[in-house]
Amino acid sequence: MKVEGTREFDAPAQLVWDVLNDPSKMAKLLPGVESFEIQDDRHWTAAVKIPLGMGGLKLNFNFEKLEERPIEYAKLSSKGQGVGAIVAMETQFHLTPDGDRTSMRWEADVRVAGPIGSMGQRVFQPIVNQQVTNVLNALEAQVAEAKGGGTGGAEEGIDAGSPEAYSSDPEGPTHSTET
Amino acid sequence: MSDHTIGVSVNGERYEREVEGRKLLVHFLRDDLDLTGTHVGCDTGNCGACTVLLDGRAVKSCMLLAVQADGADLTTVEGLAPDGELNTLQRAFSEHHGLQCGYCTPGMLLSATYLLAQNPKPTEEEIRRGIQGNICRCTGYVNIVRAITAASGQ
Amino acid sequence: MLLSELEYARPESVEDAVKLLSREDARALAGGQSLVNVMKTRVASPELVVDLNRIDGLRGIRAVDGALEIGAMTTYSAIVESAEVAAARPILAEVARTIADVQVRNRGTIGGNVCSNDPTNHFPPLAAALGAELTIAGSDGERTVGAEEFFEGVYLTAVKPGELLTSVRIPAKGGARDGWASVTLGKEGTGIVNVAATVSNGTARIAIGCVAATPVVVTASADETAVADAVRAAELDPPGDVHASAEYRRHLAEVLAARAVGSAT
Amino acid sequence: MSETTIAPTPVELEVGYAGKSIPRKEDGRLVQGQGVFADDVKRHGMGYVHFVRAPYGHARIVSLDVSKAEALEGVYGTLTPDEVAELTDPFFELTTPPGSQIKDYALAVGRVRHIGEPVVAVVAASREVARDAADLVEVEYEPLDVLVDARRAQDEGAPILHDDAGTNVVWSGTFDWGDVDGALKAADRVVKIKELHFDRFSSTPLECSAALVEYDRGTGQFTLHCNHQMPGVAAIWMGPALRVPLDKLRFITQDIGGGFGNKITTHTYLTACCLLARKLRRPIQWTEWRTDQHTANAHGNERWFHDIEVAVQNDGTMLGFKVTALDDCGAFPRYEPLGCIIWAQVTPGLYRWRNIRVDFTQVVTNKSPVAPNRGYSRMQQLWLTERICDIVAHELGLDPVEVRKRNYIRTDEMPYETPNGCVYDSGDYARCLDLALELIDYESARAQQAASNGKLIGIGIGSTLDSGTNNFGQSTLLNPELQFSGNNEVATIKLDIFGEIVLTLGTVPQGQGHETVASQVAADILGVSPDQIHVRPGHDSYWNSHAGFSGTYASQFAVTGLEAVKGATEKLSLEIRRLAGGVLGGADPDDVVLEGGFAKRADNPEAALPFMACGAIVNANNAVLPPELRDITLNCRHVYVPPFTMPDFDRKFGNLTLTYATQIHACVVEIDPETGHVDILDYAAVDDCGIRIHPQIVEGQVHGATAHAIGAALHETFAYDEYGQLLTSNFYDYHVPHALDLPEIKTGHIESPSPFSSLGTKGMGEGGGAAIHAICAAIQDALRRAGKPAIVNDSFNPPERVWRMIQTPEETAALVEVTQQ
Repeated sequence: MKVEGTREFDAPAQLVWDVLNDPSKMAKLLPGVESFEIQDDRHWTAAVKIPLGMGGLKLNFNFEKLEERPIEYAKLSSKGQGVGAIVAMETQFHLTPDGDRTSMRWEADVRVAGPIGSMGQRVFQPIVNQQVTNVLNALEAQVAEAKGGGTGGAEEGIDAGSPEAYSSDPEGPTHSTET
Repeated sequence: MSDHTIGVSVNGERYEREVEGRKLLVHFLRDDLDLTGTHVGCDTGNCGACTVLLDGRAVKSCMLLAVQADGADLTTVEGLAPDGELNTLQRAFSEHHGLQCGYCTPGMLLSATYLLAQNPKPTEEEIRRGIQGNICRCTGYVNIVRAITAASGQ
Repeated sequence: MLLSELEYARPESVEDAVKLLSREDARALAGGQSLVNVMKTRVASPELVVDLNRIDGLRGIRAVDGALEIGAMTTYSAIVESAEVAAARPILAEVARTIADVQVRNRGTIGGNVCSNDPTNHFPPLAAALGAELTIAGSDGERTVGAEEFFEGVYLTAVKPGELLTSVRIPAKGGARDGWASVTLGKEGTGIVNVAATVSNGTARIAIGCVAATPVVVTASADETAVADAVRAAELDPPGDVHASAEYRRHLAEVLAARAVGSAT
Repeated sequence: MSETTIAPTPVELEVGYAGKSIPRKEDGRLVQGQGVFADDVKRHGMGYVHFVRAPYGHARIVSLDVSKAEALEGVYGTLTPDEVAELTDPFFELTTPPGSQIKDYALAVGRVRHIGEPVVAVVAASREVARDAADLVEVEYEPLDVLVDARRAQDEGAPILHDDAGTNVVWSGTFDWGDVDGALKAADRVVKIKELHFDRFSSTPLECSAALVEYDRGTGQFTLHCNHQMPGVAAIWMGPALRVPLDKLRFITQDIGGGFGNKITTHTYLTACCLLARKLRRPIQWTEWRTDQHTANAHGNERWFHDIEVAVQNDGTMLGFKVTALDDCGAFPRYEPLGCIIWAQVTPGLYRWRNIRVDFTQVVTNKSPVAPNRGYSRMQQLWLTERICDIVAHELGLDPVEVRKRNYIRTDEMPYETPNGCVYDSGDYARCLDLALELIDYESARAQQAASNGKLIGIGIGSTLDSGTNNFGQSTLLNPELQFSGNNEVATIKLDIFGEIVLTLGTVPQGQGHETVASQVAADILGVSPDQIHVRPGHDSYWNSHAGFSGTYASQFAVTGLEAVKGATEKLSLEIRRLAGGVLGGADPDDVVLEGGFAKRADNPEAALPFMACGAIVNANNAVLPPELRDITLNCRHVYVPPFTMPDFDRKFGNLTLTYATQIHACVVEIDPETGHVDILDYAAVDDCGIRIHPQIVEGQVHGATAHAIGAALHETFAYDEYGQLLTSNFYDYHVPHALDLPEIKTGHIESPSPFSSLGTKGMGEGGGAAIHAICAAIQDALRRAGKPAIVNDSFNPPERVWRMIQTPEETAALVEVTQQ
């Protein structure tokens, strides 16, 4: 499944780039992170528990930065494995500076294998949208924090216990295709 | 691991057993009590082959933990003709060829038993609705509906 | 088909249940007609399962001034069979009797249905259309939320860890007319799109299920064209799956909304 | 149990049990939950196996580690692909090179090729612990490009599933009969259809596969309590693979919870269980769960039909057609490529056209392997001929009923030799159609349609043949090296010491009531009641006589099974009559009659010997016998061999099947124009399977086959995404019709006795998917009558597809082109 969208940040592109490319900051973007380890500047791992109402889905993720062209483009691969699910995701970010602001176009190709993969795409697609929205909200908070006026607001988005409510956020995914 | 001691009455017989919390009722019946008449035909609660009566109500024993049945009164297919003399419904299934391979039959009989207890003279539509939760892959349901109709004395 | 190890608890009061549910990775087990299936796949494997079936206070249907107070652990069968429901808001029984099959209806509960909030579930759109209010108990006492705030996402509701849905209140029907329409896999199977509607004073309040993470509520004047237009204006972006594409779901939403309103009684 | 009768009481003889719907012998145990299904069998100390399965449609296995799983308490051990590759040889392949180079093992060796393919087996003391341990098996995969669309299988750069073969093509060949090019030139019109698709589904028996496998270290004997429906073929796959003689594999089945062909290819799992039983020195219990069954066992063949050209006269007479067929058999061929020839049993369908060319290719894809599925391979061909018939009718503005009647083979042409040398034994298609139309009240259905005011009402017909009793010689048309031909089946019957009559069958029934039907035939010959014939339930390859391909498949029991029973019982009858004749004063056997459990002199009924005495004399008191009667054993075996010859390889010509039952279905559907939902308003199935021994069982088979086909037409599909993920892997998403989904199925019948079976019977039970044809026809009819020129181009028609045909009928209309010549 491919999801894509754009998001505007009230911060310069360099700052957004720095957040996106700092693994330790990246860690805070992920939903339900339980542990996080940096191997090197291109590889890191995380244990996450994606909040689902029926109980969290535990996955161990390996991240690899595949490509980067500071400060406009990055491509990231992440592979997560857990009981009943294997998630493979390729994410691309395109940043366009706009004065003090930044516009980010992103695309993610999400592939889920294992029993959960066949459990109903009607559920899977909204869940992906939901998680993406959480990540974007957390990113926005991280960017705001890096900019100086940081609040703890971002934490809400990554708390497995109280995940951000999903709504048809105009800045959430704008398009998803069943492929 | 958590083990629990449960007491259940199945077909009028009292059993006390240790079970793991995670054991499904259907596996308790089949594996622990050797009541293999209750079958498993799916893993999503759709097929109804595992239907039993729990305190008089038809339920699917693959969607209950065995420990949840603690204290309950269960009826399985083995309890329908305890002395080997087929009951009216069982006879009707045979007479009307309401079974072929016989795999869905135990669950089907229990759903029909429940239906007739609730509604002794069901219409065809009510019969179909009553067995909607039991998949049969052999009969197309035609003769099952006939058998239940006949068993209801209609 | 085989569950992970779990701890099982069977509280007999809401207070005890809430205490148990405050523990890390605890899940409430209501009817179990969804949760147990998910646990069979091990996609969810809660460490502690808190069985609510022995809390008598969570069962039952009471009519209060035309409104209905339905305990969260009330089964679909109890709703189908209830004289109170038949008198006050028969749509609840009409919809409940099309949920899955009789065995599932004998175990499945209204509380479990709304709390699991699977997009194909029947009660989320119905609760949203009827303006249900849901009471949630926690360690700090009770709070009540409206259906629209209750449903937060796929499998996500306002019920947080350490909390428990205790009852669903359905407002009095008054002069309203209620309707339901759906397209399912086979007859009365899994929902492809579900629509509930309630019409009062010429205005239809429509809740569409299975087109987004939560029921989408639309209001319109109660004629078929206005309803279809309003649904179109909502610019739904439904998920596509093996049973229906996004485009088809969008189309069904319009058709079924009009039918739910048209058939409301 | 009443089956063993110690001293048969003489009964009032009711002449002729055959033809009567007597209560089934099987029912008593089944309605009490006392059947024994494979999963009910337990042994002391058994270990439960759980298979770790592929999460990818296509991937290389990079590394594999079972150490954590083996360390878990309660785990008895594991089986890995490396062990399998060392301890077994690949299962033999039926096809020719290079397809035959495909290596198929019990577990995925080196690579996984479809979702759910078993990779590692884990055995533990409980089901739950085996599952826990399976979660601890670590497998690293490198995902590979996935092939899900058979139409891409031969493209440059398409992923090759089996490097050993170097191609995705399993088999390819041309079948050319008559003069198709001449017919296309001579015809008034040519109707061209670009593409039709027969969808992937299966009959999904309610009981999944299961086994309890024991290994005897002293004798090297494997005993498999299982539900394989064709143990003969399982043994010839497994023996060489396991490097053991066939007799070391003992297959036992009692009750089987439906098979429908889907239980013919479970040898891969059974082989893994054998290896585990031997390795771990304990009985191995395998339960297949529904999701496993859906993802990695047995789907029906998916087939594409391309570039169809039909030669038609203006009056609707069809002269011939050509087609390019592409069959998708999933990741491993297994029973394939037999499907590449089985369809040829019904090459022309029910029609008289003489000029047919089929270019047939079968390919592998990253999907579940296929297996025979009720109506196997003929169903696809019959769907094609029925689709052609309706499309031709609609394009020419003719009534599909008239086109059928004009083209049906006529009853006075029977036996009818088809263009490819098959012999349709008997039948009256037009009369069956009339009966079906009468049952749905065709005239008033048409009137209702005319007055329908915007409602979409359609009437459809599905005509099919149920070809039964294979000539295995057809396999040599695929691969002349194969040493298979003809067919055979066995029964044994004995009269025991206390007069019990015990019948054993080679067949492996799964609900078809063989115990009952066999007893009817034997009872009539022996002059007793069926109650007095004890038919051993199920199959045991040690104790039941059986032939190479004994089993229950391919609509053959009423011929092969019953002919074997009849032959054996006639031998027993003769022995009893010789014995009694001798004992009763030297009467000729022809002057002795069997009646009510006695052998009586015809000229003096007072001179009667009870069966009990016959059994006692031969078995326990034989010193009294004169020498000329000492060859009598009262234990008779008969092997029935149908009169087949070898087909002609060069012409791909010959008789491939012995009997042809007819099924003509008719239905009326209503389509919701806004949603595309199809509702069946009326349904009728007319069957002609020759002489019916047990009419109720025949009717039950008709109901069941109809239900499967209605499911396939409207509800059931195995759909994959582009990554090879199965999207309908359980009964939640794979919607099997339940009681509210199916209409009351009206039935009718005629009996056209087969001249080729001594009982006049024909095999039946598959019905060639008649409901798929009828429903597709009815949907197209509804659309055409409403002015939508769509054609139904897929066998599976869920609401959305029908809605699209209503919205944009031109999309499928564009697949058809008619040229006038």
